Amino acid sequence: MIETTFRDAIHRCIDEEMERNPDVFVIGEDIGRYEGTFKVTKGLWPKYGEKRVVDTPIVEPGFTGIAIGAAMTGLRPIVEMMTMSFSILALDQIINHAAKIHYMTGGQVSVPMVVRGPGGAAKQLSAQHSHSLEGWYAHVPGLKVVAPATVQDAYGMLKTAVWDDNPVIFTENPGLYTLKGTIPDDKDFTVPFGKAQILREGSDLSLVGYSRMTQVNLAVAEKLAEKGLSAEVVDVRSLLPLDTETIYASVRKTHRAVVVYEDWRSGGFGAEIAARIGEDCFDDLDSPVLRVGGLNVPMPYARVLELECIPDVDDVLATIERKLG
Amino acid sequence: MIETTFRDAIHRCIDEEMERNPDVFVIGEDIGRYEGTFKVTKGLWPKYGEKRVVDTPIVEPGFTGIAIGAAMTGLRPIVEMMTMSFSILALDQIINHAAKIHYMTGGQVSVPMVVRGPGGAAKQLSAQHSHSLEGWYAHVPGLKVVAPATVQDAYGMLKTAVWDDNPVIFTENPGLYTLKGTIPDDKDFTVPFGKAQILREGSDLSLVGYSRMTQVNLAVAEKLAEKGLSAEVVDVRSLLPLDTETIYASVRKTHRAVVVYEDWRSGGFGAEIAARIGEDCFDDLDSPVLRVGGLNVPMPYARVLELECIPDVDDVLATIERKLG
Amino acid sequence: MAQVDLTSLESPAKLEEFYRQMVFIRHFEERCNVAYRQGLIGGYMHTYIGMEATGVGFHHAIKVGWDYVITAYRDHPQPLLMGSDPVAVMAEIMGRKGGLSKGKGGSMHIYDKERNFFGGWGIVGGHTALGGGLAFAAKYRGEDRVTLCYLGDGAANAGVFFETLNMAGLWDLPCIFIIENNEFAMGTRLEYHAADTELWKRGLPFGIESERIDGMDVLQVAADARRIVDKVRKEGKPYLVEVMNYRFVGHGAADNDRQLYRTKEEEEQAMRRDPIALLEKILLDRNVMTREKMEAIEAETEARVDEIYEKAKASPFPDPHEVYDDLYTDLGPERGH
Amino acid sequence: MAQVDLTSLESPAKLEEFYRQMVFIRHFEERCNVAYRQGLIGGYMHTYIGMEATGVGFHHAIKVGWDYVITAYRDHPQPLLMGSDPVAVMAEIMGRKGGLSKGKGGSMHIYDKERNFFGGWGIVGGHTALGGGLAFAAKYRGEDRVTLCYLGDGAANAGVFFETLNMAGLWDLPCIFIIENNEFAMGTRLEYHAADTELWKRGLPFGIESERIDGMDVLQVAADARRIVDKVRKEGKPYLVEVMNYRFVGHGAADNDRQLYRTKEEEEQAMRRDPIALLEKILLDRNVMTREKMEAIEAETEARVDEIYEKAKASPFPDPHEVYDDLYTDLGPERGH
Ligand SMILES: Cc1ncc(C[n+]2csc(CCOP(=O)(O)OP(=O)(O)O)c2C)c(N)n1
Ligand SMILES: Cc1ncc(C[n+]2csc(CCOP(=O)(O)OP(=O)(O)O)c2C)c(N)n1
Ligand SMILES: [Mg+2]
Ligand SMILES: [Mg+2]
Repeated sequence: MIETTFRDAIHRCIDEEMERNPDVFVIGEDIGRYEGTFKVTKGLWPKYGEKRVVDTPIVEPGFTGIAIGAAMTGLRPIVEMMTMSFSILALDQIINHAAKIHYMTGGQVSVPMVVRGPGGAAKQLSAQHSHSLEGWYAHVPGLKVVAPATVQDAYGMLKTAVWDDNPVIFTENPGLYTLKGTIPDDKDFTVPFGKAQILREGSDLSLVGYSRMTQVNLAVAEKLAEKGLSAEVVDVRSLLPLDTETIYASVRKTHRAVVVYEDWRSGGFGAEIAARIGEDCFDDLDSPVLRVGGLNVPMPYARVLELECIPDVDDVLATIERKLG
Repeated sequence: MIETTFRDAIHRCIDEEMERNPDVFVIGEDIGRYEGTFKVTKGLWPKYGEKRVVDTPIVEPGFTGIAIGAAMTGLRPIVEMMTMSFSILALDQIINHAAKIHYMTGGQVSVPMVVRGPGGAAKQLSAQHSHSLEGWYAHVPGLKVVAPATVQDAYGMLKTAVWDDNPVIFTENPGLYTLKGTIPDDKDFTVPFGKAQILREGSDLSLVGYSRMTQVNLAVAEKLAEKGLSAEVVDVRSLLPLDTETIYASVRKTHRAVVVYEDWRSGGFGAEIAARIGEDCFDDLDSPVLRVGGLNVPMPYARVLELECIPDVDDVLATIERKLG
Repeated sequence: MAQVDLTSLESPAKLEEFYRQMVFIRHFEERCNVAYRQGLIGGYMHTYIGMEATGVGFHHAIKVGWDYVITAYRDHPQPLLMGSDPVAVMAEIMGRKGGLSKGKGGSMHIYDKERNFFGGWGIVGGHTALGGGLAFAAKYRGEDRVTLCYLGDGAANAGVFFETLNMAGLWDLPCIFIIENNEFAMGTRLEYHAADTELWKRGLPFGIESERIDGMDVLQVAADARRIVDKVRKEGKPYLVEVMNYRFVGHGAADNDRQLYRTKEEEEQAMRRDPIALLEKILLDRNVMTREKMEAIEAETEARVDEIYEKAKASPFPDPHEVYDDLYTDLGPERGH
Repeated sequence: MAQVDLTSLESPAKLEEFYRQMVFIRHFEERCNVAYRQGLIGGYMHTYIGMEATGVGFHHAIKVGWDYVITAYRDHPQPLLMGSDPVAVMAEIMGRKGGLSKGKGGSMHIYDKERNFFGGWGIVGGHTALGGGLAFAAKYRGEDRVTLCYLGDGAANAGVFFETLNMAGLWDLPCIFIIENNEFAMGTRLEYHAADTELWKRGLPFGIESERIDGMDVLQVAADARRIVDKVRKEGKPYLVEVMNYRFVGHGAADNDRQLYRTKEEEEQAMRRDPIALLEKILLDRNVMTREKMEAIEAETEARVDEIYEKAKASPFPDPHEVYDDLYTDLGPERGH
């Protein structure tokens, strides 16, 4: 096992896969000479040079399109969005091109591409830089969308992403970058898509979430335990494909579910998870499926307001208290 | 009362409001000299000239941004998207600029703009031209999002949209353009946002939908009546703000709900509606909240495949039969 | 170049091939229009009638199957020229199982990966970045492939096109951006959509060699194309060429409103430079081909197109369950409504 | 213009104003940097240090409060110049209730509608279309307002900027696009992001009059700006001007890695043309101002900035419930998580 951080696990994975296969390259803004805004790609440019670590102009539609075109020929680009918020500019390329190529060509062409970067609020980056977009992406057939919450998953799921022949959206909550953890000392280690995991077993209540909210849910479970409530923490990690089986199994055991996500509450991916549980576990539920999401407002700048918006341990506890008593 | 069509009701509304207020103008591709691809703006260019009927280059980001900038000064642009599918290119302008300006400026600046156009599948326009995007938009705080299903609402809600001081997404399912109906002979007629309506009363089951799916639901209710089932048809029409009160009242009466939408099933706005019903009407439900949505695939070209994708009367009936017995 | 006898550059066999190809495209496209009117083709369909010389001229400059080609939705002629099975092309346009994309793409989304024809795209301007990416890949691998990236005059306003030009210039991507300036973007005349109607200038701020050429005389196009393709292959730098052509028909098969954006006189004027007629005149003047031979080729082509059409029509529609195929390389989608 | 004595164009009072404004911006920005390091400002914050002459020079060419001004996230100096309450500017940067946007916008999103300052935008390039829209509105209403739309060299690659240039050229929008070329887009040097580093050429394909000017000599900027603004106001056409300047500090307050993209020598070289020092030299050479006066102004400005800062700091943070305010003009959002 190797002790590392979420950030370094991602870095290590990219480095190892670039070493393994010359078709893998990284492309994005300020990722080479400047080492990346969140320093994930630090050291790659000196090692692999500008051919494989491509610093781009600030043109998300253009460089994403270039990556897609390259991927159509079999190259395996890893596109860094400086923040996922900026991927909004590239949505036409991602949604209308990358996601549809395999289908529209009747299976002739595939797009082995990863789009990765920090998604969600960092600290006071305000309205235009704090988007959680994974729910939008997970709505789009043809994409795969993952949102790891642990260091090991960051490493293993990115490996899977790099070797997937389909376009993968890989979102990294900036609040996770400094998270510590371990990864196996095995370059071939992978974590498959479409498998949720139980990070803590419990019997009274299922806390369902992904990305940083899984860490919040672990803290919530700890607090609940103090109160004598046994919460199970379901880490969804793969939004598309979605492992409903594991989620349902947990709900069938605990009979109660709370879905937690950072994105705007209304219309976020938590709605999909809640709707599915409601539809497929109806008879198993002892109480309504609750949701805890971000406030439905653009992210404000002032820290006090920003903290209001992002769901935290207290918000989840308060919702449980208020609604489940 | 005036007999007209969905298309002409929209046309009439635009014409009347342009006549009423010189600050109202329309802008978009091929809307002037060419009369619009769906001919909604036919006749406006000869009447108002190129100053107020602005033919643009094919640059959705650019002309949407220009409309937003103009709206910041108090003009009231009506932006036509040739199809809503193309608005994906303008999402950064709509989401990151229009929707956030009022909030980010602390209320100083507002954006009285309407973005309208055909949304959803027409006939064999295939993967890149058949998007239902209203669910994405309804996820975004700062926008208002409406999807009328009747001729009268098309007329009255567009009036409201034009006079709203906030950015409004107004989606017109192309399958509705030839729908016949009546509108009041009253230029001041408006239909408020945030009010769902019951288009058919019933007691056994609530069919909840918007846009063209409301028409499908009306046909479903007819069929169910033949089988002795009394379905209530709830036309949501305004997605943001959402009138949960009317929806919940119906569900509390019928104890069963089916949410129908054309968009991809997974992650569509129907998930939000279903999740809310599940959360807030838990004790009133006799069976799970069902959803009927579009198949989770890019829209295929072949008509036989396309028809598979779009939910129709039989699909709704089959779901009801299978799941509610 | 004006002084050179262009016919002398091409062998008689080549000249005949130009002719046959243009006539074939013309007939193929006309057949599509008929089928569309009969309801056997749906959706949006855009033909290449009047623009044949551009595609044919450039086709002869590339190494087919090695070089990359990408275009927008006006995409029927490319796979036909590149040797795709024309029945599979027609079947795709008709939404049949036997189509190149199994009926999933339709007229606007034709691809033939095997021949390095990469579509077939419906979002105006969007594919230009993909074209840049194809060239990026060739350069990355150190291959001497050239990419032809076709786009329309309307698409030449799209932001992503400029972004791509900048990167192509910055990174020396061996991509030829071919702006087919047919003077209209759907119902919008060039003058109403472009601040400066000389679109070739758009390469200049990026240091990209750029020029405007005549797209109606196939010999001229072929000569220019060869010069440009050879140069790009040798130097590994991008190139922008604005090709002046004209579509003789509506924007798409559903466009019955040409009178809203252009006059009959204007159309007739343009049709006086019908690329097929222009070539016929040259072939006759230089005694390369007789009128009888031409008529024979016409008849032969017509029969061939009929046969293609009938074969395509015999291909069944996809089975409903195929709606779930080919979404991912490795998984199916969730099923059901 | 090189032969004209530029000082002679400006009155001594004007010259003093230039000086005071540049010194004020410099001190204000330095105060922001200190506050940022102390944790009293968060998020992304970008100062204008080294670029003062550009903003000041153009400011004097417009009719403040009548003309429209819009820029990106490097936006502190604009409202300060336009007469916004500097305490409200600083309070916004500090996320306080008394900020121009009540603490919701922060450093990157400053607006003063009353003065026609329209922000303050964080998406690189995105606001250029809005700038086009401001000019569109002025033209639509038949007003002789001019729009100043500032953008960076990095933003000058964004697709939407080119789309906007085309429409500005096509529709004669009275917009001045001011590319502030400080040679870097965050950590990316001009040569690595622009195929041709002469960004002024980007207006040419759209028939837009375009030029490059020096942005370090405020007198030169003021003279050029006056000429350009007057011309645009008179002719009602767009203009593109590339202003060569340099930021003396990191990209944002959080950028501590300048050594990754430029050398110390290079910075020192650029700083030799510090716009404030350049003006000081002129003022001294021409006997317009004494060194003592300058020092007095410095001291006075420092005190003023201190006062502004203290007042802003005294403004409370927003109340938590304000998170729900100002989403719509007429409704509140749904509440709760
Ligand atoms: C982004 C986008 N906006 C609008 C359209 C609708 N549309 C399809 S073709 C077309 C005109 C394109 O003209 P041009 O690029 O000149 O190509 P041509 O059809 O003349 O070959 C338009 C507006 C589209 N497909 N995509
Ligand atoms: C669309 C988008 N992509 C990336 C960023 C991140 N970013 C912020 S500023 C910047 C550099 C911009 O440089 P330039 O336009 O030259 O302006 P300057 O900072 O030099 O004033 C980048 C990459 C962003 N804000 N928006
Ligand atoms: Mg054209
Ligand atoms: Mg810069």
